[in-house]
Amino acid sequence: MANIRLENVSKRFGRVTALQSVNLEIHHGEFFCVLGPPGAGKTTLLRLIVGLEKPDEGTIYIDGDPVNDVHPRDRDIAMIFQNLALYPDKTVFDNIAFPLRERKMAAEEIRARVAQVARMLHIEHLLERKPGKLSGGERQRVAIARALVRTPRAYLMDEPLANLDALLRLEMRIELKRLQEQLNETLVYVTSDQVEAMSMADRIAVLYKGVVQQCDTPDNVYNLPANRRVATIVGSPPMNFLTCQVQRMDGQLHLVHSGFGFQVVGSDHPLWDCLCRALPAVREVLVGVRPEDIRLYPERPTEVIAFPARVAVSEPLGAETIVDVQLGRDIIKVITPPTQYFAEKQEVWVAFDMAKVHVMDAQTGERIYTTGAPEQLQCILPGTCA
Amino acid sequence: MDSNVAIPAVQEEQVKPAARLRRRRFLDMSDVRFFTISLTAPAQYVLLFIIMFPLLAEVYISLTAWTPTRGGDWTQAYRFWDWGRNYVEVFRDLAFWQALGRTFLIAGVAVSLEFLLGLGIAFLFLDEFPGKRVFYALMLVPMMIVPAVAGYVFWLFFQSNGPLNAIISLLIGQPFTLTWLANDVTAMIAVIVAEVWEWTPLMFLIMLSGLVGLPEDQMRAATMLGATFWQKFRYLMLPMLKPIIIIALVIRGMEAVKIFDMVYLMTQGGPAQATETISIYMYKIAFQQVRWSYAAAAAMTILVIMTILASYALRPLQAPQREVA
Amino acid sequence: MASVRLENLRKEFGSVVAVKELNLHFPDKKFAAILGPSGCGKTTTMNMIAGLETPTRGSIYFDDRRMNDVPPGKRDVGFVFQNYAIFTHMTVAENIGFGLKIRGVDEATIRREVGQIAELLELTDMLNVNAGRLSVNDMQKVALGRSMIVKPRIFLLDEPFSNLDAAFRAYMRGELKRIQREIGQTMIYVTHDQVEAMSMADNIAVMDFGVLQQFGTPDEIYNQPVNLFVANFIGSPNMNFIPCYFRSEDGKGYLVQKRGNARILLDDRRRQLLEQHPGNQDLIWGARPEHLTLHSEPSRSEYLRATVRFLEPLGPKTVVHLELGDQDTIKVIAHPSYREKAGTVQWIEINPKYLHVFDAKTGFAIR
Amino acid sequence: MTRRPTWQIVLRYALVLIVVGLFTFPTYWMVTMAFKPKVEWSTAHGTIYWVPQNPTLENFETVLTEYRGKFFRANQSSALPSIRSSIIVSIGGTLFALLIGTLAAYGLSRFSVDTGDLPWYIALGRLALLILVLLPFMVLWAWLGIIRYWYGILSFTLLGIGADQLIGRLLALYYRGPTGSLAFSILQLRMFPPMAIVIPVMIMWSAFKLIDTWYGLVAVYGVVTFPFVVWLMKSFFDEIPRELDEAAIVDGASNWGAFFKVVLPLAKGGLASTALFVFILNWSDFLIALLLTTRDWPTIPVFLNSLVSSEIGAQHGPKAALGLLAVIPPVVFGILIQRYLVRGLTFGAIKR
Repeated sequence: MANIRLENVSKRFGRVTALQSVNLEIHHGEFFCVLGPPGAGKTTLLRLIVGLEKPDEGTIYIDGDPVNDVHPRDRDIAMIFQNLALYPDKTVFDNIAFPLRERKMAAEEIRARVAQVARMLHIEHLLERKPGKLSGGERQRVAIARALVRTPRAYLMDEPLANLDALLRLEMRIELKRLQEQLNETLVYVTSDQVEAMSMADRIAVLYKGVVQQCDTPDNVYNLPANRRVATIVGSPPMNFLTCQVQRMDGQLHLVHSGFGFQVVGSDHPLWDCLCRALPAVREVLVGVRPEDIRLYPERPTEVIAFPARVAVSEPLGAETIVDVQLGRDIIKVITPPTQYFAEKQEVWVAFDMAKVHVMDAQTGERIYTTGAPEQLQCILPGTCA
Repeated sequence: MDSNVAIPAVQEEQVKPAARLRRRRFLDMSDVRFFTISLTAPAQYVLLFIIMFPLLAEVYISLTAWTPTRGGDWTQAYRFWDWGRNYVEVFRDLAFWQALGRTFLIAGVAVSLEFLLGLGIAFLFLDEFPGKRVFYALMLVPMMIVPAVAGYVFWLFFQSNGPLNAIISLLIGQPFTLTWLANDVTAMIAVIVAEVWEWTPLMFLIMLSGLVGLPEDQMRAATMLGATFWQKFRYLMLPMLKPIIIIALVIRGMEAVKIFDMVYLMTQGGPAQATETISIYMYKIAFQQVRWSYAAAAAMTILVIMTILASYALRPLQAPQREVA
Repeated sequence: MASVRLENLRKEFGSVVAVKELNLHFPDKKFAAILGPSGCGKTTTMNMIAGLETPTRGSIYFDDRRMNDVPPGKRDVGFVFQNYAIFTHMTVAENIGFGLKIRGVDEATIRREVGQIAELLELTDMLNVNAGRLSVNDMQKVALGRSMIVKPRIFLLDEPFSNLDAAFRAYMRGELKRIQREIGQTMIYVTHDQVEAMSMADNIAVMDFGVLQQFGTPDEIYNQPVNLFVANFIGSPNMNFIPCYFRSEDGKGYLVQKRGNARILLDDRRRQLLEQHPGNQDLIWGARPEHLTLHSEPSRSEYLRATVRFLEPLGPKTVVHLELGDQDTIKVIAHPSYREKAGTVQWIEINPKYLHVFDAKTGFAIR
Repeated sequence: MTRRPTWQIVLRYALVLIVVGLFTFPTYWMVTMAFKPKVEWSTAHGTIYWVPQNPTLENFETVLTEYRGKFFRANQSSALPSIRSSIIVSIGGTLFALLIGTLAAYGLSRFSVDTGDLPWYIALGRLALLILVLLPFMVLWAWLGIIRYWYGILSFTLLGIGADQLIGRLLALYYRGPTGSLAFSILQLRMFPPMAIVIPVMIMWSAFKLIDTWYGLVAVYGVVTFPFVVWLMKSFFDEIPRELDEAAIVDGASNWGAFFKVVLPLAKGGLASTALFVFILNWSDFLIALLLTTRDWPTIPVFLNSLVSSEIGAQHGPKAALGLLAVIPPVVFGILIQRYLVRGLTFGAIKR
């Protein structure tokens, strides 16, 4: 039952800045994911919330109370560590009972609650065993049980599925999601796996180098990434970026790539405004297109405008095939259905889904604009622009 | 997960409420800083009391001409204050410097031999072979034998009618009766043999753990690339063992310089001063000649010399502390 | 350049059988992968090919030469270890040149060859960096380079990407495939990641418990799995499996769900096949999530009725988990904008072309 | 791997046998000597006995019973008091070292960033500065005559801690980096020849009337072996994932609770090994006991020494018997903890 708020929180370790002015509000009952590559400061964020580290600047509030100076045990927040931190010398029962014993609960009550939690997580038969004798998935459940048993105000999880194999991870992912829906408690989940974040979270905070890049719903993070980092972190394979020159000619605005280009249609368009305002400074932009928003044609298509390109490598994955295509000077990755076959070095035609094109500042990587409809930005063929 | 089972919320009366957030007060026992200090405080206090206090007393006494025989408590030593004449004397004392040199000689020779033997024996024990555990345990016994007892055993060993001479007699076929401990050179050899015997097992253990700890895949990678054993030894094992070798040499060197028990029980520093190490020298000054303030000055001089040496020696030890092993 | 042939290869560690009577032929100049969960004997197989382990029984042939008694250093095999086994006390250049150095090649030649390899792997800038300081990603490249420089006949790679971060792994997948095409060497690649095997290999050998399950092209492995294990192991999200039995009515064959009443009409070929199958009352049908389509109306009679339980939006697609009958869960990949609420009734269309039927007892596919 | 040729196996066995034989022989000689009757002790009669011809327990009896006028001088009694003394003092010293060392090790393992990183010149400078600052006070306290009394010692020690802290803070102003010197000074402690430290300790102990008492010896043993405890236990604590204590704290334990309920039980094995290891060190000591005991509490090595110096060459058998008795505990314990011997003797720098 908690609402966690971080205000301008910074944390440094020696000369290394782990977190830089983080502002976050995690609402009650929310499945909140913190997504970022290793070393982004995700774990530090959790440790700050739970109280194992103190922020150098800023304040952390739990339910409106500042907790910077509150000892971790008085914060009543459960944390599941990446290595699970099960006590290896204690039985599963004693592991789960530990938080209750620390709260001086009666032995009867402890037994009843542990039994209940064990039943809920299907680990009743393991209670007398030591953690070393359990499988990865079972250990995972014990760690969750230890957190659940004391009904804390919030749950923090640090890459809890990172050490499981692929199939088990899939299974645990679904269980976790359902568990959270059932508990309806605040859950902060740290992961470096974008699939986990996308599939489970109500909201995602994308963290990179200690800075929150974007904090939004999975849909928005995926479809309207705030900057180049977010677009790279979310989505697999990551978004393709094409470096384009911004050129203004004859009242026309062109984004020119090595070998092809885009034309901004209509001067009443917001993108036009954005680019024109920034034009003297911004000479280059990145045009970002996700691999699934690109189509490949073996022949020149007539219905859409397509650019000639060459296949470098194709990687069949069964359900889909990822094709690396040499387009101008860039190599872009394209997801194609497995029914389409492209040989290496084959000439192909590339067409973009113009409704899902992102334009980003080449210097800062910040998103300038995302097209919502194909009319806003149109492809033009090489030769038609300078 | 079973959706039919729900956990009831913890009732307030069942459990002491942890929800009430406590702020830190002055000297809060739960503050991490306070905890850290209280963990190391006993150690720091004891260090200060049993190391710093005597050290200061030593400096104090070394600046006077006090000895127990001159009467008075050591605290009254200021009555014999003589502004460090003892130190001048230490610098002029040939016996002191000779003892120091002898100590380094013994340590140097013994530690080098221990290292070479230890490395060689470690290679013998690298692979599995039947009976390895027994031989291994037997190999370790010398380092666990009380040095004083070892001193006595080697004293027995090197007697003119002892087993060593008996063995040599058997080998050369005629009676051999060298009194090892009565001759300058042979007494030194005896002391070094005893030291090597006692501590080669440690070197062997260190080298073995180093060899065992060598990353197997790197050795295999070299094998796959076609390297012979000597190439692997030269290009991979030695460079990779380097930090461990340095640590082993430094630590053994440190300990060997302190040598006292064994030498004292074997030769008492004799014949004459032939095997007198720095520890025995100081023992004699303090307890046979009862010149305490002079002994204190000598001890301070040694402390300074050792500290400087130690600081250099410890440097390789400080850095690889976490990387090795 | 050589082909690798394993004949009745067996390896026991004490009483544990790591590899059981393995027969495989990896063709020359091709990229082959050995795929399986941890402990399936794939690394042991690899070590036996390299000569780091001696087989208990059976033979290893490179082309037509029996290699069992040839010491590992003489097999002319390049080996990239899972943890890279970089010589951390040497520079990158010394690492890459090590194989030549111990062969007594002169300094100038070594420097030239190292330069070429570094160019190919984009390591030129860090040749003088101490190898212990490299990032995992670069270590991996150095390990590749160190094996490549001696131009081995066969390249063995033991899960070389398992320690890399996801983005670099995806990048290296393409790179390695490109390098293999460029140098044209036989590569055998061990992995537990089906994506890596599928995307890079020309041939895949799937192993489990020391037994070869299936050997074929990625396409065969994916679309014609021979048994439940292969079908389940390949593909993410994994294949749906629904226990069922065979029923024949009015000359038509159906697969009827055991925990529910979903029925699938079979084509004639399948019907005849299953009629003659002795265990036809204990079957499992399987279909990959991407081969199922959701409809909101039962416009065709053979659609299966299911209820939405929850969604996993993944960005480019949404995985819909539905309940089929009483207890069976079925996953369907839907359009990214799919946002039906839990409890909604949906109708699943199954493409009969992609329907797999397995014998529940033996696990084998019935085709 | 391919199998080794036979000649290599034979050669290796031969070498192992030779080496182990050489290293075992002195021990063997002592063991047999302990069981030999007097006629077999020496080669004075022209023959040497490699194996006891008539094994006897007479030597043990001699050394363990009161003086019977047979071998020893009148003022010497049996070895039993020295055995008792060795046991009490070694165990006491071990417990003392464990008590202060384990806490410090945990502190260094979990909360310190400075272990071993402090440049040696800073550590040395700090030490020298401390001595310079404190020396005048010591002379003053001596002149005042209060250093002999408990309040004098207490006030001086408090002053010392204050000065130590002050110097640490001052250094921290100019030297940005790790400033704690505990870890380093502990290690450095082992560098000094004990002879150089023991003389002033002896002076101090005689002032405090601690010479020839078991508690006086226990205190010194505790301090001398305490660095081993710190480094050994620190290496054990380092192996316990930090997340375990943190999980305990998050689960509601206090800092002390996490240490006692989670970390210490996990380090049980390490603690036991450390205890045995430190016991061996204390048991083996000769020098400190030689200087700090006289009549009442001589340990076995000191007693042995008094036998050697009394009638040289006469009683090999009883001395070997006592030596054998003295050697049994360390050898037994040593074999038990052989895995950790290396770690202990190299201050945790090399793990096994």
